[in-house]
Amino acid sequence: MEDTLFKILDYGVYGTAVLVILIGLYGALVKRSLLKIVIGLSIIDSGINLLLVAIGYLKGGTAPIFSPGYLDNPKIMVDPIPQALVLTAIVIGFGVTAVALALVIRLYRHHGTLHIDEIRNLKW
Amino acid sequence: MKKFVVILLLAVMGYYISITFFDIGFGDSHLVEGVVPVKDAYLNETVNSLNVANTVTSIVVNFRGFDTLGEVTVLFLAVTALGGILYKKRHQAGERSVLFSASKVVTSGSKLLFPAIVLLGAYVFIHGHLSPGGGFQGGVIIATGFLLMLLAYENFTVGHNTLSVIESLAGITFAGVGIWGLIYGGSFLENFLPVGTLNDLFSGGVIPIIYIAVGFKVAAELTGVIYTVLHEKG
Amino acid sequence: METIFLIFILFLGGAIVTWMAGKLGNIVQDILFLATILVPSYLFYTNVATGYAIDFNVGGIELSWGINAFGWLFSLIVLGLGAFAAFYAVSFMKGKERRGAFYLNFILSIMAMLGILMSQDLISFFIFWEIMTWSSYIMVVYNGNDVQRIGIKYFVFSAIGAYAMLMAIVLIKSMTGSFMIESLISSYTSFSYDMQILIPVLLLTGFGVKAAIMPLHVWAPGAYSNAPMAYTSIFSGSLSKMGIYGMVIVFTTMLSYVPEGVWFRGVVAWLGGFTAVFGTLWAIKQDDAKKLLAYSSVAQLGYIIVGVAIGTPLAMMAGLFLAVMHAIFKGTLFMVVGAIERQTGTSNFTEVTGLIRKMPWTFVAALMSIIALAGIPPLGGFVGKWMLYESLITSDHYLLVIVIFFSSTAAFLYCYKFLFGFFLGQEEEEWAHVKEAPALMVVPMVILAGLTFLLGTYPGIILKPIANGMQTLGYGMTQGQLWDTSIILNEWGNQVVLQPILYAILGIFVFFVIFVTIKGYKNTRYVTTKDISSSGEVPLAHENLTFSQGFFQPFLRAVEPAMRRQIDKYYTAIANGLESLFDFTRRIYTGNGQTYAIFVIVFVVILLIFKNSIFG
Amino acid sequence: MDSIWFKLLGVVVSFIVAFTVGMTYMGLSRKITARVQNRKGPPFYQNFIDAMKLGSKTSAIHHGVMQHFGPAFLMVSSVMSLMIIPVLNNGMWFSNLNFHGDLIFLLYIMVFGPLGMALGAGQTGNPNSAIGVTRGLSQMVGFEIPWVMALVALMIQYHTTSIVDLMNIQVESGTWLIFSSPFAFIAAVLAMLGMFRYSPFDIVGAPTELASGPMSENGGKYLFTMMSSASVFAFAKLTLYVDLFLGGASNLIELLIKTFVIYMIPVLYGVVSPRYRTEQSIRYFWGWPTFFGLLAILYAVFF
Amino acid sequence: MVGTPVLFVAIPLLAAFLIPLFGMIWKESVRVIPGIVLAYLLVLAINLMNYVMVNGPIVEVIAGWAPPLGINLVFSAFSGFLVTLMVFLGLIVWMYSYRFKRNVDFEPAKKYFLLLMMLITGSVGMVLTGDIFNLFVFIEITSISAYALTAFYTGRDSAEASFKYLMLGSLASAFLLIAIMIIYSQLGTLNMADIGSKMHLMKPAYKIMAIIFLFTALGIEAEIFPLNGWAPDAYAEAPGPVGAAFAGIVVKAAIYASIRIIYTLFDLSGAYDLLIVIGMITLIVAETAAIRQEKLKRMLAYSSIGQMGLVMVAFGMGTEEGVFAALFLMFNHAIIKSLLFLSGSYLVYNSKDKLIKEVNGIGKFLPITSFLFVLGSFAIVGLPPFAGFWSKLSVLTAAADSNMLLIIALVLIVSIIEVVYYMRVVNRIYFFKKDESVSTQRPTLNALIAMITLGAIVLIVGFYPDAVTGFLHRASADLMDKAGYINDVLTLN
Repeated sequence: MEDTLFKILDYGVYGTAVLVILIGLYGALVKRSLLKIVIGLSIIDSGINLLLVAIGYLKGGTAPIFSPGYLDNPKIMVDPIPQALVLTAIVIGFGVTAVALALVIRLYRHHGTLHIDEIRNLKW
Repeated sequence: MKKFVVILLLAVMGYYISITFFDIGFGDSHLVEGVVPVKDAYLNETVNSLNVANTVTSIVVNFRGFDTLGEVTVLFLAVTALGGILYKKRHQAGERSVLFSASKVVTSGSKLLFPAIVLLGAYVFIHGHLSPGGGFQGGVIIATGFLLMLLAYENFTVGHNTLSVIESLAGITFAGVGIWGLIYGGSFLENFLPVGTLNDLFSGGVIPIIYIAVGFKVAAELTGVIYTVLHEKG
Repeated sequence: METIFLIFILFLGGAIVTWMAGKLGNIVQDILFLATILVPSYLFYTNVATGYAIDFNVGGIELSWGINAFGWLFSLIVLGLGAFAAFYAVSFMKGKERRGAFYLNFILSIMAMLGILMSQDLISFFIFWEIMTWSSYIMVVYNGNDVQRIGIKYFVFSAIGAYAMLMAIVLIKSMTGSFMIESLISSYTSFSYDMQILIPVLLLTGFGVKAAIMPLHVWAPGAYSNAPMAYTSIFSGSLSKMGIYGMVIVFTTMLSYVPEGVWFRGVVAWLGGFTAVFGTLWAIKQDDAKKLLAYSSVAQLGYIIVGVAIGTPLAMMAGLFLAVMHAIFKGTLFMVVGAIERQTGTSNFTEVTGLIRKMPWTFVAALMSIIALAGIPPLGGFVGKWMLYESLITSDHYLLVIVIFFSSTAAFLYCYKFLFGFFLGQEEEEWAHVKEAPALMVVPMVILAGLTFLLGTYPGIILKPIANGMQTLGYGMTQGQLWDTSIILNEWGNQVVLQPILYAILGIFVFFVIFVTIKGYKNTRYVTTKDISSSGEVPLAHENLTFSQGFFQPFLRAVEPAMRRQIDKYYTAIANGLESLFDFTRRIYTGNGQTYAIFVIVFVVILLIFKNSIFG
Repeated sequence: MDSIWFKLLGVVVSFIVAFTVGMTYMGLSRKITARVQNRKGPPFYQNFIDAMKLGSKTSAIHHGVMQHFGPAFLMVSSVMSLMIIPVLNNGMWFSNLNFHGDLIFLLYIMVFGPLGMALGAGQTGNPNSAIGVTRGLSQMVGFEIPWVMALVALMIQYHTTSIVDLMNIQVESGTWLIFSSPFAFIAAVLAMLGMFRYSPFDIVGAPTELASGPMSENGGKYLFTMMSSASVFAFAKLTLYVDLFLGGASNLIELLIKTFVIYMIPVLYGVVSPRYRTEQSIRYFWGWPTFFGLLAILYAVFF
Repeated sequence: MVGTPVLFVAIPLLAAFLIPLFGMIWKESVRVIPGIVLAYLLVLAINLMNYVMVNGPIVEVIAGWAPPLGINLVFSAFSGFLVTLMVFLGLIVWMYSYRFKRNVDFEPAKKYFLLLMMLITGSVGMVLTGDIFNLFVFIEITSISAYALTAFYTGRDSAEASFKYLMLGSLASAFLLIAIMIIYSQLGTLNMADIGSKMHLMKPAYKIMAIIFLFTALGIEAEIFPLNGWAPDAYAEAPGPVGAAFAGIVVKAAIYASIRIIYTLFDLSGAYDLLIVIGMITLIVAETAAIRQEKLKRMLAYSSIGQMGLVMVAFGMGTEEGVFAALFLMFNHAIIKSLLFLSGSYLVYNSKDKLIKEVNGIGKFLPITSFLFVLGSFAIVGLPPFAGFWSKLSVLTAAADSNMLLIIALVLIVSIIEVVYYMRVVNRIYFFKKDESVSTQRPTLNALIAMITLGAIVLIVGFYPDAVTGFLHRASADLMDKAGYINDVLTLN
């Protein structure tokens, strides 16, 4: 039973993460609205973060916190580094999204539309 | 047409990424043989020489504190960039672009909740080295408090300069601590304070100081972001 | 301080100071300019011994500067003509815009040419070559006419040539490990067969562009005619000789070591022959004196190339002698056009007529240069052409002789057109006010024209340096032996057989001139050229009957099939095609961010799909 | 024998002979042409009368210095040709100035005259002169090609650039070059048609079109010089042909006969042909004559 | 040793946080402080460079943890050279923009200088860092500053350019993280030297996956075709000095990162060939696109992309000569392209569309600026005796030594295209009639000083290339010495 669960998780977590990334990419590449593109980019970030944190998981591991009493009863811990990285990645993702949204506001102000095909003054 | 091409492309890419990660495997050690991972040293050093309970915090603030400094900078830059991008010549401060009337229930509730939220945030970042959470998490919680207030009250204002000063001071603290470490400890962000005992509030040397600074900074910056966007005339 | 360095420092410093000195007043600038040309030239001829070289190191590259006898020969062309042209230029540029830039580039061109001659290694050779290219380019576009077409054409062809040369240089470096010309020459025979072919091809392309050889000549007419005439005289006179200089080295060193050299010689000689023919035909067609002379330069360079490419001692001597002569008479002729343009404001035959009495000294210079150009005895061009014919016949290049002879006969057509168009024909009221050019312009012209006579009678003056130079190039012959290869030269290199003939010519000429002039001189009075019996009627004063439109129309109709296909048109077609293609490439950047993002995904997907073949 | 005075004597004597013969031939040609065209024609000595008349006339006007130079240039060309070309075999005439390369030199000096004369004509300001000159120069480029080809073929075949050498070869072998290099002869003769500028190649002077072209503003002493020059030049050219192809001549009578035969070729060709246009004339010379020239060269190279 | 490499990051960050505070007290400080910081960093860089040339690379640890644990910075001959160059250019750009657009308000001006400083800091961090995730952080610092600076002018289409940049930049960071994950999952470390030493243990399939994503991610920043859609827009729409900073600083850092990864981290020989092929395609496409441009800065942008392609080609040769050539090219390009951007933006200062035809006949009105632009044009197309010639020569020599005839031929053919479009502009500047409606703006003194400094360097290096070749040789030897790099980092205490 547990084995099958892990089997599903084996593929499931990575699969989900990759799927999220792909959905985000699809949104960013196909959707015509700037806002949807920004959302797509955010979704990519989420997928990446999911993937990142999943790398660090160890079966049966606990959170990497030496809470009181832990040292008396040590258990295997999950990898803390990806978690730290994800923390950084999330914040950076936030920063980028904020800038992206600001740009969308600027573009809307300038062009009066959010349709990406109409925002093509710079080309060739 | 374009959609199908994109889907095809993404499918190919997804396939390759997926099989790579499936091959790497989930939930067990996927390192190549003979490699000693850095995390073992981290876990070891965290509890033995830093006396910090939360390994993630020790990594974020100490081992990889440089990343975090960069990360804080990214946030700071995002706020600066936001101001720069959305700058308009005749900027009417205090005039909100989105006006709505919140109901009495919301306003009263917000007023009640706001101190609690700020308190929770402060708790989270102060105890960042002991329990899950930290400066970022705490800062975000505080910022949600301000978001709540901004949503509830049309005329709720946050001093722009105040935010800026807090932000700067927090940033200076972080960078200053780092340089202090360089001067007294020999390397940037060196933990030059005594580390105390494990699971004490005052333990981990400079880690809590930095995390508190980060907490203030994140709170101020996120509030600043919300505030700036909210005062943007479309 | 080494004199060689001092020369270049003086040139460079003088150029910059002259350029900057515009604010100090024109006179100061002029004096600085002349001093910058003359002082280093003086130093060069007094303090630099042939055969001496100095080695030094820049950026980890061994360089060597010095001069050998062959370079010294060309230095006569560069510095000699340069000095005359400089005096001319001072007067020519009076009251024009951007004198500083003109002087700067003039000096830089002279410096670069001297540098080319003094380079004993390929890198400094290339550096000076490129300085020469861009300084002359600035002169080509200097007047601002049609710069995007003519200027760019010049630069593109120069770049093609220069880059072909650069490619050869880096290949040589990778094979010999050194940039020295000596090491190239000494190790050439050990190159692989491909390289033995490729390197001369690349080098000849490089030199061929400057020497305006057939398929690479299309820049020349526009460039020569577009530059200020004071500069064109050295542009056509000296600068093009740098290509000849390089070709001579390639032919006499590398290509004489390998059997394939014969093919190169044949091909280049024939290209030179065609250049001569088509250059001449196009020159005949031109109505603008500058264009005419430009095409004529192309044609004349064709002769020189033929001589150089054939490369027998006599042919080489002919080529080099023609090179010197061409520098002199073509330099003079461009100066003449400059003088006329300065005095009348146009250089078009259809507009200017009958200047002979207005600008007599200019006419004398033009007449003598034209006679020299046409290769008519007694002037200098004849000796060169003679040696060329003789060498071609004795080396069994019979068809080439005919080609050359045809071109040289056809050259009379444009020679006549040049003289008639400007100086003869009816004197028009419109040009009644025209005065002779200033003395500073006339004197260099006349002196140069006189030189053509001197060298026609005493070619030994210049044949001596030529013989010395050819000894440096590996022609193992003494001066006397060299001169014995030609029928007409004596042991001093002067014309032995022809001298009586020259005296005879002069004697007969003078006799009949005196006869025609003296006989009834008192009764003969001068009448204007309006005073003619045109079908029994005398034309009115304002009527101009000068025949200037459609000159040589019948001849051009006869040769029309040969001129229908212009190489220029093909180049233009290629260039246009490329530009359209490039217009297409820039459309890859559609302006849509999503498209760019899709490019990224496509890139990743391609790498992913082919990852094993790329990284495997 | 080498003294300068002897050479001068040679020049003067040659000149007088050439002048006389040339004038006579030209007079004869006028007569013959007239008879063919069923006219009576002038007497054969008419040219002498003309020349005397012109020479004694006083010119009233001139158009400038080049007009003086023009005839002189022309004279230089013809006299020089005369001096270069050996008149009789075996040095039986004044050797004058012939030397080991005179064939090439001749190519040059023969075209020099027209150019110099063209300059003189140019200064007169008469448009007809200029037009005539352009035609003349164009046509010259036309016939020079076969002419040069023929000469080059001879040079190839006999490895010499000296006319004397060629003559000696003919004397020694007893075979005239007309037989040993026939194609060169054909090309040279066809080129000669243009050289003499008789109809159909009389486009330069073209009396009815251009009022005698380059000469139209010249009269008196100028025209006299030109005429003399033309007659000397005609003699020189004819002698050259005889020297090159007909084995030269051992005495003056033989020379006269041979030259007259050669001379009749252009004259008779001319009387039956209407005038060409310039481009036609040029194309004519670049057709068959050039073809024969090429044949001559091939023949010379391979045989 | 007067300082440590970490100050290159720490001091600007501290200053960045201080600027808002000082700005409240003394407004001018927002302009002055970045300049002081950059000047200090330049002094520091020169001092450290002197030290490094004598004593070998400096490896600095952060937070006192020896390299596999902590983050480390490496100031070697290679990275130090680039850092010095970047800081110098940063100072030039600062100097140029010191009084620029005096009509710009205080608020945006404050942000402009702050962001400019952080742009340089981020780039310097990218070069210095020895940790692959830290590299990611610095890339993001650089990118966000770049997005904001690109969108600096509100009146133009700059937001559009910035948005495109941001889209591709986001993809780049996503790919970079995927690659980092793959490497981390296998080797359990993020330190570049550590990764380099253990790379041979990794399964080739993972290695290839990792390098594909890393290469793509860094390729986006390094303007490789077809990943460079953002570049022309961003260059063209950003303020002139920022364009110079992009060409001279940001791209250099990205190239450094990709080269460091290919040379030090991975041991895949296919990557070198890929560099050559991609570099060549980039060169060709960019130069052919440049020839048909109508806008000046856009043309310069394409030219810049093309030059980067050439740099890639040179790096792809994999020989020390190739690296030397590439570094020389990077140096020259940084100086010359900055000069072109700086002078070019004064040529089209008042123009709205920045069209090339608007520079017609401007040489008479802006003599010095025009002269400098022409000098830059001559230098960038590689005409001797200017700086660009030596680098072009070294590229070709390196290619010849690697027997790459086709590469030589293609590079030279493309150079002809380059010549054409630069000369067209030069012709317009001097030999066309000026359009009356175009108004000109005289450069301010500070801008002139900045431009003349660059012009002087172009001339000095042209006449005396030894001024830099010594450093370049050391730097290229340093890059080639992979074992030395790993050794220096990993044997620290």
